[in-house]
Amino acid sequence: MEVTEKSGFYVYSDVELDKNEGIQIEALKTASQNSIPDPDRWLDEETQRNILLTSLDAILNWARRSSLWPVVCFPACCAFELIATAASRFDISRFGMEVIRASPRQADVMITAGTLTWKMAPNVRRIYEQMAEPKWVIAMGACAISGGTFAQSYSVVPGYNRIIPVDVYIPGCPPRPEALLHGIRMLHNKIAKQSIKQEAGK
Amino acid sequence: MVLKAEPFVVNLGPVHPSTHGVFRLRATLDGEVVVNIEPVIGYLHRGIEKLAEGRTYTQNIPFTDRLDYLASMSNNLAYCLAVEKLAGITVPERGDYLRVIMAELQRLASHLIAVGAFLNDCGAFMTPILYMLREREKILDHFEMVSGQRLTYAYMRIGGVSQDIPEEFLPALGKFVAGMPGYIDEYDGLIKENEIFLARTKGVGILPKDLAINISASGPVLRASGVKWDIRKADPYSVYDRFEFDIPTGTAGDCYDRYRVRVEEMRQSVRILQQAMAQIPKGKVRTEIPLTFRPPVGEAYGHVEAPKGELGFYLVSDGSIAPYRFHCRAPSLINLTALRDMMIGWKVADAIIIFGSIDICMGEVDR
Amino acid sequence: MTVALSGKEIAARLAKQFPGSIIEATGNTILVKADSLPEVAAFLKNAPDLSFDYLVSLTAVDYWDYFEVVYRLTSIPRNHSLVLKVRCQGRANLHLPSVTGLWRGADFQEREVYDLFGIAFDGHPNMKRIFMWEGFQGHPLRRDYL
Amino acid sequence: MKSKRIGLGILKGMAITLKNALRRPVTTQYPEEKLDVSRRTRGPEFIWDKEQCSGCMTCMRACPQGSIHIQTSGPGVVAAPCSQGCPAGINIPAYLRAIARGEPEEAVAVIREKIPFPIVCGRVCFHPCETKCQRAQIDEPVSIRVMKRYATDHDTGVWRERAKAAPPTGKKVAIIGAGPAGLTTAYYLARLGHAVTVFEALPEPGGMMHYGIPDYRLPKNELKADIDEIRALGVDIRTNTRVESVDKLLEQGYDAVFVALGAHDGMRIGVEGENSPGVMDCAYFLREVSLGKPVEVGERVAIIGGGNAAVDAARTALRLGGKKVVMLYRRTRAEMPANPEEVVAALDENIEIQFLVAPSRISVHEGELWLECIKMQLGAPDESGRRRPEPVKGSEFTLAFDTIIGAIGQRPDIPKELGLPVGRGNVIQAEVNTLATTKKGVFAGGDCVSGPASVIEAIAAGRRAAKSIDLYLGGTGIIDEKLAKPEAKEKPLTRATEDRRIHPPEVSAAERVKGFTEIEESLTEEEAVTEASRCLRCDFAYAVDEFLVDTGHCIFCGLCVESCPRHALFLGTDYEQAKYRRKELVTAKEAVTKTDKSKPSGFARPEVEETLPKQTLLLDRDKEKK
Repeated sequence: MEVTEKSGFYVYSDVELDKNEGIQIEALKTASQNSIPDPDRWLDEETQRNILLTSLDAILNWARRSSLWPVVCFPACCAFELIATAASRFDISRFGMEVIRASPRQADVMITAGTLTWKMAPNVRRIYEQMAEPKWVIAMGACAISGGTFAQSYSVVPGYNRIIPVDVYIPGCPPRPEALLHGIRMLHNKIAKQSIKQEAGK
Repeated sequence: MVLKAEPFVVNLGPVHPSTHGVFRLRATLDGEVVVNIEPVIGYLHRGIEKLAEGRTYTQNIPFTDRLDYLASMSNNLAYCLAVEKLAGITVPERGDYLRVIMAELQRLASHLIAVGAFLNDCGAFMTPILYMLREREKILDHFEMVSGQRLTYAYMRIGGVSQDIPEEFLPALGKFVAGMPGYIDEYDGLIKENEIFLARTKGVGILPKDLAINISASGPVLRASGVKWDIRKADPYSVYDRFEFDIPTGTAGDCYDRYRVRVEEMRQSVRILQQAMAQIPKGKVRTEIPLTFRPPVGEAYGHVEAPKGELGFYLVSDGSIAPYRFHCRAPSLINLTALRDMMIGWKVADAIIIFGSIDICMGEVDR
Repeated sequence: MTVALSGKEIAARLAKQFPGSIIEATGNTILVKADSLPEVAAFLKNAPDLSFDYLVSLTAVDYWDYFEVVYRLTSIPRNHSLVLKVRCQGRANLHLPSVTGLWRGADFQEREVYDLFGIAFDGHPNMKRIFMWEGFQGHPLRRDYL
Repeated sequence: MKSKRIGLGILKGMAITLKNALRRPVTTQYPEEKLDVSRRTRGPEFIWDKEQCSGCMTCMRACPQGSIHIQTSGPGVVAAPCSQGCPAGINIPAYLRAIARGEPEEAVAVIREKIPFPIVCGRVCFHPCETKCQRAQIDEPVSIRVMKRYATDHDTGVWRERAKAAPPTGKKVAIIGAGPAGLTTAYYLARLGHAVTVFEALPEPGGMMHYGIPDYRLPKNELKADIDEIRALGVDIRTNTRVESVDKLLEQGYDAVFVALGAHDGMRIGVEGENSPGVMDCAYFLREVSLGKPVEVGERVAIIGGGNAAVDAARTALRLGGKKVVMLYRRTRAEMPANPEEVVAALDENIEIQFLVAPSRISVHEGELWLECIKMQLGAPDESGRRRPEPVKGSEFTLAFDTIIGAIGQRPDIPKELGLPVGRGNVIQAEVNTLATTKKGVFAGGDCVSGPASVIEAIAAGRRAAKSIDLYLGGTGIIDEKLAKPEAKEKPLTRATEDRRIHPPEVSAAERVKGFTEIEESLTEEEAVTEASRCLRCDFAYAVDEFLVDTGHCIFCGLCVESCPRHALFLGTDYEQAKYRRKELVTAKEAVTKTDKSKPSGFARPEVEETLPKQTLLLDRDKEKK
């Protein structure tokens, strides 16, 4: 790579970088023609539960759901409702969620606040993969559920669940903060039903 | 002794807390100094211009909400002005006043976020923006009162606004407008003479006057460089010619000037709001036009002074119910052209501040 | 109030200066030949009584037979405006001269037109896709792109 | 906890600790924390009013997302707003369609399914249906009453062949009063096979239809035609027979008694000198005129009151030789209870109406009556919602008249010896739905229960009475019958161009005051067909079974709500009702995946564009809400 001094205008980096990015995007686009089924094994009520494990589950799930840390994934409009939710009026910290992490390795939940384009998709996929297990995804807003108003567009991913498995869907464009809080409470309920055995069998 | 360092490339974004969305900055650094940058955008390119060609004129109003989602009302206004120009529709006087009230409230809300996020980038993490959001919530309550939504209002219609304001709106707005100058003074008093803030913003990211015009910058970025150019005065639309207000301009064109211009614009917005509330007449709020209508063949360009700069819609009609071409002149995208000239030679930490001072909205950059 | 200059008057002046450069003039619009775009644009920018120093917007429209690139010019000191149009016949391998040398504000907008319409601007320092990724097939804003 | 079963003390203790630890702080209890949400909030739920929805699909057209899905199941399931507005529940769109097809006899059959007085209603009904007509949202309501009149004018009696007579049940029913309520009950009970006897104190049957409505609105022979149909069923109408006691009737072997005495007792004006000669009450006046008795009316006549009876009295007085007829009303025209059409007709006939005037004293001076009046002004609204008039001090004035007719209201005249409980306003107390009184086997309905009302309301009361009496006598209580032939499938009218309603031709004001000939004339066939075709066919509108909004696609822009011509759609504001139906959303999303991407969404596609109406009216809904 060659970089000249400050004097010269219009010095641009190698086009190879862009090409590689393009190849990645195309590969992901071809690979995600179908939506990923939701991880809803938790819906199956009362699998063979060991009593001891049940108690352990209760402790673990309580701990997990009481301090969910979201990762930064703010592509578009919904981000500002998420920020409003985090701010004083709605105060997401009542749910132990005020620490919005810039690093995916320290986060448990991804709140997908905004439209996802194919160009952005590999990055979101990568962030999700970098998150440590157990991890959850809340699809916030119409764009996250189905592509919303841009579903017909040439560059928009019709729903985050093409890329990553989604746990809770919140309709709205954008959802009001109250709706987001409701969705978070739903996720809490979901986590409360999870079992350590299922995770082991994943 | 001078340590010779190898230049290396750092990717900032597209997911980064200080990039205001999905913006990517491919920066080449020499040590800590930025020697070259290349903005990479398109991570939020949703193809609105293409989609808009497949929907009727009225159905496109929700799209304009989502362009600059921090200033939906201004976007609605610009689009409706363009369509009205195209089809020759007039707006009742009360409708015009309501539009001005909404646009100015929206400018307040947008500048609050701009200033708050800018301070966030300066390192004042979270605290200032929480105060700004406090006032923004009050403005959103007013919008909710008239339109029912908090962010994407779709309040304006071609020929006016969708519905009249409820009775409690004007008293509530009066209360807010009376309190707002106090809040602005509060922030400004805390920030404008803060030693750290001055050290980090004064003289940083200077955009000279000639360059600002040459790169077609607009809005506070252009005015901070000393150009007295505001569409509300230069080419008055709606009923802006009936209000008294000043155009603040900067002298140096640095980050500090851009901050000062925004704060002063907020004060001017409050002035306009006070006058509009005093003058607002009674009557109809919209000219009734059919839900699907066909403007004559032709083209029109309607523009407004949005919080981020000159926002224009260029519409071409082929006489059908949907626009033939729907182009949005997005201020954020064009203001970004200046980024390179402002950033090179500064350190990485300054680059973030310079970027924050432009105040972009990715929804508008990428469309 | 921004004065919309009469296209006919400007066109008459331009025709004197650069014979054969103007195709037609209506309203506040002048339609210029693609070859003579650089000199016409330079004249409009530098003539002291015109001084169009501000390029408001640059975009293109697909009319099936030809593409029309629209330059919207404004003069900040004089507060008047003019619309400049250039046509680009055909649908493949399209080229136009760039105006980034005159107005650097055209930088991203020309890239946008290249990306979405496929009109390449000669003389642009960095003519590559801006919104879509490298390797994307087609130009989405063309009317025949579905 | 389950640890009990294990029986380990340590686990038990742990469980208790856990239980306490798991107890959530109160603040996290969403949605108990309620924020002040504006009333215009576009919430996450759609409220869809099935009754109002006509399946016109305007919302689908307005939706930029294409996220509204309407599932329809054939036409004709929804009750149209006009039918709901009709107290008797006539299937109005059906008979309008019959007229539009050019089959007025079928129209009569449809009307006859619900009321036995089509001719009367075609002339004097106050058409509550027309106020509900959805066509008013576009231009003007359909002239439903006039259509009924047109149908009866061209009746061929087809319905008679389709009517089925029930076998005699051997039960006897006595009905007191041959007014609209009594005769309706008699008609339906006779149809069900009961032996019905109607007792009428006055010489002619018809009650207020005969004695309260002047000839120029309802000619007597037309009324007779309707009553003759009832007589033809074998109903025994005994006129000039006053019933002394209900108990006696029951002793005579009647299984049930229906009391429908009506409200014939005119209320007194209540001012000094009201017993002077030349002062009379309206009910008496109209009855005497109907009986053909000579009633002396002077040249200057004052009518006190602003109801329908007052207008009738004024117009009758005019025809009996009154030169200057003045109506005095203590409120303004907006509060006048009279039918606006009647008021207009009265004004056309040069009847003067003085508003905000109340009488205070009547005195006789050299053969003329001096009416002392006082000016009124409107004060605060009373419990009926109308603004209460208050006298203006020092504004007294005196007018001279030859005749004064008090028309401030009527009330039932219930003889004590009848032996029925009488409540406030001198009305008989009966149960609202069954119309049963406290006395076993005795029912009461019509004006004598509700107070003075309209013909159609009396008919509705008669229908209710017939149902409950039949049930009481051991029948099924089903009085409806199918008289019209089934209709072919049709579509609702979704495209309507602006059009005015047709007014029937009338005799000119100068001509009609000369006598009691009927004012209104019948329509021509062409006019009737045009008018009937204006009906939007709200009942036929696609019966929408399910209204689905794909909330996964919806952007809550509110265009559907704004475009709905019937206000059948709202965006909900109740967050506690908000549903985040995960499973359903996932399914909806699968459908999205299958969307044909080559077609852009919305309706600007050329093939769909053709189906769009040229003109869709936007409604100023705020005006309506106020």
